[in-house]
Amino acid sequence: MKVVIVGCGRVGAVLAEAFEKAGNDVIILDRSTGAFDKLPSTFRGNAVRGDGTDEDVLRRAGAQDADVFLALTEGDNRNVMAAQLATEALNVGRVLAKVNDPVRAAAYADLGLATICRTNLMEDTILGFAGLSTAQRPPILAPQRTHPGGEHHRAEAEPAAAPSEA
Amino acid sequence: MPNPEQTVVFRRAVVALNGGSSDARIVRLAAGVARQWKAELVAVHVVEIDWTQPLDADIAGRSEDVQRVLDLAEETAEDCQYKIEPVLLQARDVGAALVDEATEQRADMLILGLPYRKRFGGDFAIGSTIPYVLKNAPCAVWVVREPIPEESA
Amino acid sequence: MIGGRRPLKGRKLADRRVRIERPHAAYFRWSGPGQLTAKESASRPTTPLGRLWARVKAAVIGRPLASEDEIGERLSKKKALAIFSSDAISSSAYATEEILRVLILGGAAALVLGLQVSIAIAVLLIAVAISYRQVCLAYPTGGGSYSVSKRNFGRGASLVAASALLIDYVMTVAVSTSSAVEQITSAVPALIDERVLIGVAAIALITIGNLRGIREAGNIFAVPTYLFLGSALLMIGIGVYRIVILGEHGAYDPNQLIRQTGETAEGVGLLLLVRAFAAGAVALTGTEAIATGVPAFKPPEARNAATTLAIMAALLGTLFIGITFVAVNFGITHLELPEQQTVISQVARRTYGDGTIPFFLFQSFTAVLLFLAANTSFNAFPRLLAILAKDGFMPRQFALRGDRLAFSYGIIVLATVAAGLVILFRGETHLLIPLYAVGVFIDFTISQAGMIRHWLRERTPGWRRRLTINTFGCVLTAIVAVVVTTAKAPQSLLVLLLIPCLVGLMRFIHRQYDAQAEELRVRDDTVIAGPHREQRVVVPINGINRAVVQALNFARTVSGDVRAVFVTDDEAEGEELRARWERQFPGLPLVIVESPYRAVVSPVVAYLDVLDQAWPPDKEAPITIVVLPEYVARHWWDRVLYNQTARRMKAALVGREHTVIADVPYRRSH
Amino acid sequence: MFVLVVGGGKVGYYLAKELVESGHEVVLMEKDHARADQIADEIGSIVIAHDGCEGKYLAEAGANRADIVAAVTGDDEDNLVICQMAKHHFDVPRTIARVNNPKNEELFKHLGVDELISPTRMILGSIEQDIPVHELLHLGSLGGSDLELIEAPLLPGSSRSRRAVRSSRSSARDVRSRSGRTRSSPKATRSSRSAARSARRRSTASSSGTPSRSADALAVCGRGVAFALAERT
Repeated sequence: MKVVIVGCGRVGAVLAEAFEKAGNDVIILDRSTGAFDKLPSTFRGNAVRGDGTDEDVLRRAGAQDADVFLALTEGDNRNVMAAQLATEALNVGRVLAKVNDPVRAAAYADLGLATICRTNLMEDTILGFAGLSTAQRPPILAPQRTHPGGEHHRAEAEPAAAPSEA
Repeated sequence: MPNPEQTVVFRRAVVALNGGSSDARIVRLAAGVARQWKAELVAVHVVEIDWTQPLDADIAGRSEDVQRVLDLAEETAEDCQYKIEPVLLQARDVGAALVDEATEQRADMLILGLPYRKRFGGDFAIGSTIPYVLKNAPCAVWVVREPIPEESA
Repeated sequence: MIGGRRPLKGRKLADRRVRIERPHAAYFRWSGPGQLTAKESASRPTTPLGRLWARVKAAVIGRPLASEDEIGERLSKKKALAIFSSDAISSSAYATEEILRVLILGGAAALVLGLQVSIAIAVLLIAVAISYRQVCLAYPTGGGSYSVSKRNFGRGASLVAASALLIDYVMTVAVSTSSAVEQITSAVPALIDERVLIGVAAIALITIGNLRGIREAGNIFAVPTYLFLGSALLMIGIGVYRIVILGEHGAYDPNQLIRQTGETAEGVGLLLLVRAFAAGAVALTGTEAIATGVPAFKPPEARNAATTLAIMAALLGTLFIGITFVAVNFGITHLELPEQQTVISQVARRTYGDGTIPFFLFQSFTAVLLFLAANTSFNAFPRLLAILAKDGFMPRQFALRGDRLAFSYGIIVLATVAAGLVILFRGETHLLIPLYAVGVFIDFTISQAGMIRHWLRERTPGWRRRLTINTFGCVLTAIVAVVVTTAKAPQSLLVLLLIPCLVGLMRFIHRQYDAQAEELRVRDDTVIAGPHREQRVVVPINGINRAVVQALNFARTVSGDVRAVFVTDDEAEGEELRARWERQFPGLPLVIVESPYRAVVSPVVAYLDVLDQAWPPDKEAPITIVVLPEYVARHWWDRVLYNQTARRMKAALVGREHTVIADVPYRRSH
Repeated sequence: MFVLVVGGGKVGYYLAKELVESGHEVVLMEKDHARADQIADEIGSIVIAHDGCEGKYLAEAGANRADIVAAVTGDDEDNLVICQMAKHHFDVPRTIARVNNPKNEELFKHLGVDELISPTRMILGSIEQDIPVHELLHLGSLGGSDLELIEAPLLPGSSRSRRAVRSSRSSARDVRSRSGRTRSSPKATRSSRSAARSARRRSTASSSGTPSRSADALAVCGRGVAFALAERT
């Protein structure tokens, strides 16, 4: 399985290692090389310096036709744009964008992009921890419809939605 | 007592109401000062309209609370046996509206109240209106600060 | 400008603001959540006739005042003395005359005793004044005899006191006005035939003044009072100087006396002296005014009032004795012939010189002061009525303040009664006097008795001394009350008769209000649920027209049980209507009542009776709503053309039980 | 019309100013407080000192009643997200985005942005058309790149552009050729303004006969620069 991770932060690095250990082909991108220090020295995947929102960079890194695309930078909008690029131009099967603004997270799930919202996650988790009732939101907001550019590979988009709903 | 020696402080003052506890204080003060020179008083209350509504949305005209701010000012003035002309405005920014209104009314004094805020530990939140007015007003500006209540002083 | 909103541009390119018109601001003021205060313009009349009336009223009595405009002016001792004592001090203008009028019957020898009688009255005055000082101190909230007796004795005594006071206030107006007019006619004898007219006109003027609410009266009162005081004291001074130092003396001319009385002297008896004393006791009227008005004083109210009372008593005593002394020594008594002359005017004439400017000035001061004395009653009488009305002893209207904050109804009642008395007694003071003073002494007695109760109950420090003073005062005034009443019989008995009548009236009114309140009372712990009685509607119609359609539409919103009733004396007309009805109001019952005797209203009423009887007796009777279509005429003058039947219908139904009458007016839309 | 402009750079500033001058209701979002204060000081109280990417602040700025949202920040991803949020979350009828990376144009169009302003492409187009460099007036440098925004004509030959756009494109060319003749900048402002006026007139005229009959040209001119955008009402 080819996994593309945009943003080599704490989460990105941990995931890269985990995917790699599980025997996947991992490509990780970040705008700064310093970010790759977070990766273990044993990491043998492909670490590429470059902007994840630039189609050319992604193609050069080999992100095309990846099975999983995770946009995990600190910028919500960068994540969204990278994820949309992946869906629209790179023919990626399963795309997830981290969007910390709850409004945008919900809006893009509505638009057909799977999103994960740290704000929502922490809110729900902490409220649950404190014994309060939570909004009962799924951890990953599944796309509510096909992405505007996703018509031509609907077949891939639909299985992508199913697991995240579960 | 009118004292001809004394210089006229203002001939026409705009009294800015914010609906808080300082309104009555500044109206009373304004009426007391204005009486000496038979100066005119204009009470202005600006309702800030956020951008989700058009500026001329029918908001302030229907709100009893908003009307009451001006009504109370009128009443306070009458208690001091003085007349105050009430003006109700809707604007995006209170400071700008006050300055513009003072300009249009040819006011030579703008009086604002700075209420003591009991919440958040008690302080004077100057906010953005007073600095704006101080910076942009065409006339003299009085900012009347409330005294700090006894128990929290 | 759209919907009362005017867009405006600011100095900076993008600054905009919108000025909002406030449609309510002309009429109301939002004074709290869900709370409005009406401004003057909200109570402005809207019809042309109403506006005209309001304009006339404004011209005569001034523009309306808001309740908070009442000036709670506190009075200094100087002003209070002028305001409260004009009544008391003015009585010195006629008290001497009243004594001499009685003593004249005893001839010249008796007349000389006038001074002694006046001294006796002055002693009484001192006693009463001291007693009333106690009232001032004990009741700083205003110790009218009504409130004192109410607190100490309860309803019965307080009502007697109130009645006596009411009578007295009316008498004050009548006597003071008449006396004032007499002072004028004494100075200008040509006016003698117009005196009733002058008196009534004066009362009318005072009435208008009071309806305007002359509360700013402090100065108006002070000036004439002090002018009179000054000139009277000067007059006494001159008189005493001439009598004591220059030894001037005037003797009574027996022939003159006989000419005045038309009979011979009857000799000086004790009875005569007592009657003279009773007549002179009018000097005490108005003494209680200060005790009633304690709250109007500057603080310390009670002490200031007490001091003012003492000053007033001293002044009154001096004036009274002084005038009597001068009159007696100059041999002055009242003259009926050839011209009517009051004693005080003759004293003035004698001291200041006939036709001199000081004489005329003094006469006018005296007249003005007497009018002001009448005016004090215009303040006190409506106030007492208002208190009584609040307590439920008088019709509620008396408690309502007019546009100018004055108790208009009370003022008008007082003016009417007093003017009636002036007309009835042809404006002659001495005819009115027997009715006067009786009430005053009854009042004094009751309030002093109340004070006795007060001290016995309170037992504040020094109560024994105070109790003694008030007991003395009470006994003295009681004796005087009896003396005055008997001496002035039979006229005084009229007052004695009137008091129980008034008390009875007030009790009756109170009972009515009580009964009504009991009838309308709602237990304050009941939660009022919705209606539970059935309703049905009956609409009497006169055909099918817009007014009827509107009434029927309204009726159908009120109840599902609606029926129209059409009364006709023409069978064919009925049939025609039914045909049209079934076409235009399908499913709505129409009852056609044929009325061969051409009555319209009574068949409808009878039909309602039948409906009621048809109702199952075991169910609660329903509410029958009679909806009357009413055409509203465009002008007042063509109103007479319409709705006469509706009016008669209303009159016939107004007392009917379980029946509600609803008018549905049809107004033309333009 | 109520226009929500996001991004208080030079483009955003002049856009807002010109829109206000032509009588539209404008709100400008700029997350940098100092810059926001500066603009408010100059134009007036139409600035919201918040990040226009945040859904919450977009809502506060009245995105739900905006007729046009113009995202003109220096970051493509921000512009894209703003337009998408406006379009899909707030139902804004018309969205305009500034695109810095010409490669993104395709994606933006595809993702539903109604209009694109691509300074890079414009300069490229100008260079291709061999316009003398000294006639290009500096408007603003675009964040993070060496590019400058100088003019905003809509380029011919874009096969995917809509008819309404095409109708104004001819007039935009007019504008450019007219203002190109003027050399000194104060004059240029005036003449470009009149050019914009005529552009408006012309585009209305030229749009008649096309299927989007109601097309109205929105002409925006800054210091020596004219934008002409057709918008369908």
